[in-house]
Amino acid sequence: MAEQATEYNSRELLACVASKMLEDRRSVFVGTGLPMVASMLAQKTHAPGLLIVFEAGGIGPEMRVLPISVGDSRTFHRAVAASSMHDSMSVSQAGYLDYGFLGAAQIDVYGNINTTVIGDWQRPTVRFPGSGGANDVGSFCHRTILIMGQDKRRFVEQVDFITTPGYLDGPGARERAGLPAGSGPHRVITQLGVYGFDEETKKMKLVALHPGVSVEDVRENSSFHIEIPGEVDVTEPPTEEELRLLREEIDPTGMSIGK
Amino acid sequence: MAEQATEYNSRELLACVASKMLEDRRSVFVGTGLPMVASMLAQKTHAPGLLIVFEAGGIGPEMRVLPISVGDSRTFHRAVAASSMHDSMSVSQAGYLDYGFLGAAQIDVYGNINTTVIGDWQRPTVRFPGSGGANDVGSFCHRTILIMGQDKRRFVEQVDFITTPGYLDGPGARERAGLPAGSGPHRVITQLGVYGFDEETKKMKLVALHPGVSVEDVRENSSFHIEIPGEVDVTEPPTEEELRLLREEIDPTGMSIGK
Amino acid sequence: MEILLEGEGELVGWHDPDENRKWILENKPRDLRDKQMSVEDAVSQFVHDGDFIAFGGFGHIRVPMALLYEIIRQKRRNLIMAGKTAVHDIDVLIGAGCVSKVEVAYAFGHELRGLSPAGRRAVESGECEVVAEISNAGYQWRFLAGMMGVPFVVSRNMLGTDTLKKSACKVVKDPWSGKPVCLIPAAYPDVAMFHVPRCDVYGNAQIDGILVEDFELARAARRVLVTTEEIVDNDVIRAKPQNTVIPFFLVDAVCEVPYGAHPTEMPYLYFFDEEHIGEWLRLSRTREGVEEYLDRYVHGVEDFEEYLALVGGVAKLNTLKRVEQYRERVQAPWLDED
Amino acid sequence: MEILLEGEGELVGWHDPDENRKWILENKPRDLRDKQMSVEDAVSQFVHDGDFIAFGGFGHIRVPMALLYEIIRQKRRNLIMAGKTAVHDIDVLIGAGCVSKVEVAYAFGHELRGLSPAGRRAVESGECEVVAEISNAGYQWRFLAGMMGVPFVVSRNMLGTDTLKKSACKVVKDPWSGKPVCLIPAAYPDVAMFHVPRCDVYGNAQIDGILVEDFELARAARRVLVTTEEIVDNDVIRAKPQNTVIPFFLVDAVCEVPYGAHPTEMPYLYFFDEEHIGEWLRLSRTREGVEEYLDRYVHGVEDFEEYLALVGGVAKLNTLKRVEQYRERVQAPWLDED
Repeated sequence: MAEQATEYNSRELLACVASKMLEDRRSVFVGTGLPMVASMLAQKTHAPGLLIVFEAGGIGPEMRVLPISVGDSRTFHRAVAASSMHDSMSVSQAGYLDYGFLGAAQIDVYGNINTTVIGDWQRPTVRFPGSGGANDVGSFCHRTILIMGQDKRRFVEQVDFITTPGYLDGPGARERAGLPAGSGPHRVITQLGVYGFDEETKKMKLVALHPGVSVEDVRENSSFHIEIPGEVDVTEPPTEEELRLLREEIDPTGMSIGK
Repeated sequence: MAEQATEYNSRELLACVASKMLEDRRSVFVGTGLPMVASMLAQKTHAPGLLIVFEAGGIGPEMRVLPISVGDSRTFHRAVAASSMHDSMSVSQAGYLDYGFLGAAQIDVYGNINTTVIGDWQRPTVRFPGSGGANDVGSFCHRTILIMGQDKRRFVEQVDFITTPGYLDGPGARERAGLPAGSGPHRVITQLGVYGFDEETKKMKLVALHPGVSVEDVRENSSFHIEIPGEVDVTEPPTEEELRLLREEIDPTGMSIGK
Repeated sequence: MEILLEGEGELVGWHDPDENRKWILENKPRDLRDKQMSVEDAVSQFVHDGDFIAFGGFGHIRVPMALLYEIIRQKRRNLIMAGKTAVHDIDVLIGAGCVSKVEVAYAFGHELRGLSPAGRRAVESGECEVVAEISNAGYQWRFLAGMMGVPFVVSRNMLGTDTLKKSACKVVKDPWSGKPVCLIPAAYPDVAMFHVPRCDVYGNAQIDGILVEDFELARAARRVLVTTEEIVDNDVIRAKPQNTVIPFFLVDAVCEVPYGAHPTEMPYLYFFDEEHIGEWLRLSRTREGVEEYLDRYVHGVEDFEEYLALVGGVAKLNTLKRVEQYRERVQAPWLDED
Repeated sequence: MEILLEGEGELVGWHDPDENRKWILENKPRDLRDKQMSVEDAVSQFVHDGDFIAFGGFGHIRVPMALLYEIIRQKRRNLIMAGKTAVHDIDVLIGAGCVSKVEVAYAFGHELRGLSPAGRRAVESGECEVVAEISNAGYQWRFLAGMMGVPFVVSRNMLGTDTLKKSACKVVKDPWSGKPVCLIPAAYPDVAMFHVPRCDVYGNAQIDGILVEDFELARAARRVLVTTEEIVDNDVIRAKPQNTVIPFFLVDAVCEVPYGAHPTEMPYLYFFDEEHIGEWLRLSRTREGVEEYLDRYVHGVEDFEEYLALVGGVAKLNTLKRVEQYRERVQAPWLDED
């Protein structure tokens, strides 16, 4: 097994963990920031056959540097197609995109996420950017992966606003609402660990803890009950090679993984 | 006034008459054959500012030779845009195209036309090509112009199949059906003369006769009653210059106007 | 939104959007893989009896004739054909007895060249059935809905006509304007076939000039077969990504077939072979003539190159190139039959 | 097709399709005419208080900033802004007090650069009202419906969420599958503004790279204003008609404004001016800072060229070109604030 690094920051860990979730020969709908880093890392390691699609129209690029925006020219550098949002969104609605990444300000036990407002919608305490492509990713991609910070204010009983659908109010709810069958949240990655959703109940459950994190940390940082299975994996820390790729090749300026 | 020609064939006359109906600084949705000839002639004479659009995606071409098909490369020679059918049909549905040309195997008093079948639809006596872009032109363009041969079998009480909407069953019927408001048949040009539609009744009426044609000829060649106003114009025969343009510049092979 | 009218036409090629998403998930690879194969293999692997098929291009333009001839050679039967301005393609296929059903926007005619003897004979005798009518825009938008993975799109054409009554469309009241609108159901052809000027081994295909319906059709179809004038390096594609009309993940087979659109036109490269089209129109006036044509040009040749030699070889192809490029005037038998 | 749910969001920029067709018939010239004019004239003639406006490009890419600054200079008020991934554009316009309503797909954020102090302050204080929510695809398809001249398009996103509840969309049962689908109403902006690399005097505009939503937006909007890096001869356009994204008959004004997208990115030509964007983000933390910014860069300059000199002139523009072309590494204040 590859040599493991001892020195790495939380975002580097998240990028590596997210990257490993992307199977080779699959497609991913990529948003700004860590998702880009994770997808580029996957292509450079275990998933050279990963197809990257950007909402603004960049399809299958060979990115030379990390884009700042999902619409800048880096997203269609040596792309197989420089197309449009209508094209990207249509092929994802039609079922061509397997993975999608999302961030969130709040999430509930069913994986419903809020990136719109804290407080009342009309007169919000905090106004966030809104859906952007998040609702589209969460509606269309076969499997969505969330990357977010975890604490009691973020892992909440009820989100202030359902911007993007998780499993709504439970099993079958997505299909009843008319959302594409079989789609929905696949994993949630936080600074503490990795979560999945129970097949039966569609409720969030712990899948793995990051090195040095305890089940108590997980409980203390969620306002809702997270199912803890008998056996809990520990995530693999970044290898030296992964860190080298992240720091030297993918994000040398540290715009996403920090410095 | 320009010198009038004495020798010209029926298609040359139709092309010239149709051409004069196209106002300058307007747009026209052009089909194969005489419509192309008429539109090109208009551009070379009184309507240099006429915008020509083809259903397959050719927009605003500077045609060097007469296209054979509405989709061949001649239709986008030095075009301002080489686009798609989705684009051409969308802008016409949105209201950007003023004139549209149609042909017909049968027409009734309300300008409903048939280019689909003679006889029963399931087991037709004669099968024609169907709508093609005709129904779209007849639905979307602000004013449609028909060019067709006239006799009792073509000018019928009831068409065997309404392929493309005229005024359906009378005043207001198009709007009741949901078709774009204010659109519909504008003129019908045959080897005998030019017809319009009564403002009130939406029924076909004679507007002008070609040189040497009598009102009796019109009556004898229609199975439905055509209103004959007190005053009937006589169409202008082609000028020598128009014939020169047609024979030497626009259709030297005679593929549309014959030889 | 009550339903005001339902067309009686047969709904061909529609799938529940979820069923189609599942099919795409299980059947369409996402990675760059070499999809080069022979025309024979492409047809035998991806075109089956009873399939709903559509050809790219328009009428006599950019039609993948090499694939079409191979379908005849392999004796496919009971194909359902998208009559999306289908002209030479559908006429020859019907003449060869491959097609049993057609949804018609435009078929059985050759535009200026006149009507199609073979196609009309089959329809008027009942050998080939027209199962639904629609308009060109209507068909285009069936593919748009398919590309988008939605059950239907809205339009304002066909309303009030028999074209709509014999279509698979429905009429409802728009909840905003209160006016009747036409709902056009999605179409997902089992196989769509295209001929393009350049494509790489993975299936990244570029088209020059108007796209007609190809952008939407390629995205709506389940299987996409591409023949190309030449296979270019992937770098050529990536150098001009804006020109890519069909990205690789939509494509199942790539076949290099120079002049693969003959006798139809390939914009910028070669013009219609009016002599050959004229020969077909003349021979297809009788069943015997159709047999004679097919024996000579389809069954009688080993491959497409032998066919090209038979239709006039290099000399003919050079002539068609000069005509396409305005350097020589078109010769067409139907021009002399006036 | 019963209506299962109706969004409570305000329906902005929708017209009855017939009303819009009539408007287009009466207001959009079809002929090639010289539409060159100054940015001042373009804004004074075509942008009015209360208009529903949208900018082409995406976030910080290809934004027609010269037009945007002129809107501020001419003190337009109560604009309704399409928050179609509106980032720097909407933030500055809101800061300047020009915008009173926004329909939000994405706004009040600068992607990686963080949230928008000015935009958020205005919304959280109620000075600027969010009248509806939607998603990026939802907005894109509002323009698609507008381009097609139909009242709505169908989609499968937003279902089951508050985004839909606060949108202007409706949910109905698809008559074919029986499943709930989302109906997205058409959007016809009063004015859409674009910055392109090349355009002729008539308004035939070409864009290099991804089109984002521009193809549909330009066709849906009633008025289209285009600023261009350079005005090219009509022959240049006709030599490559396939690259024309916005044909002339859609366009009302053509203004030649080199670097007209600064500080946003112009693909292939110049990169984001992160220093300038950073200065805005820093100053806009306070109302005073916003005033300082506007006084310096908008009200304090005679024209766009003086603005370019002020932001760093030729040296800065050359640097942005080298960064865009990968010949120099990006410098960004927010990269150092870690």
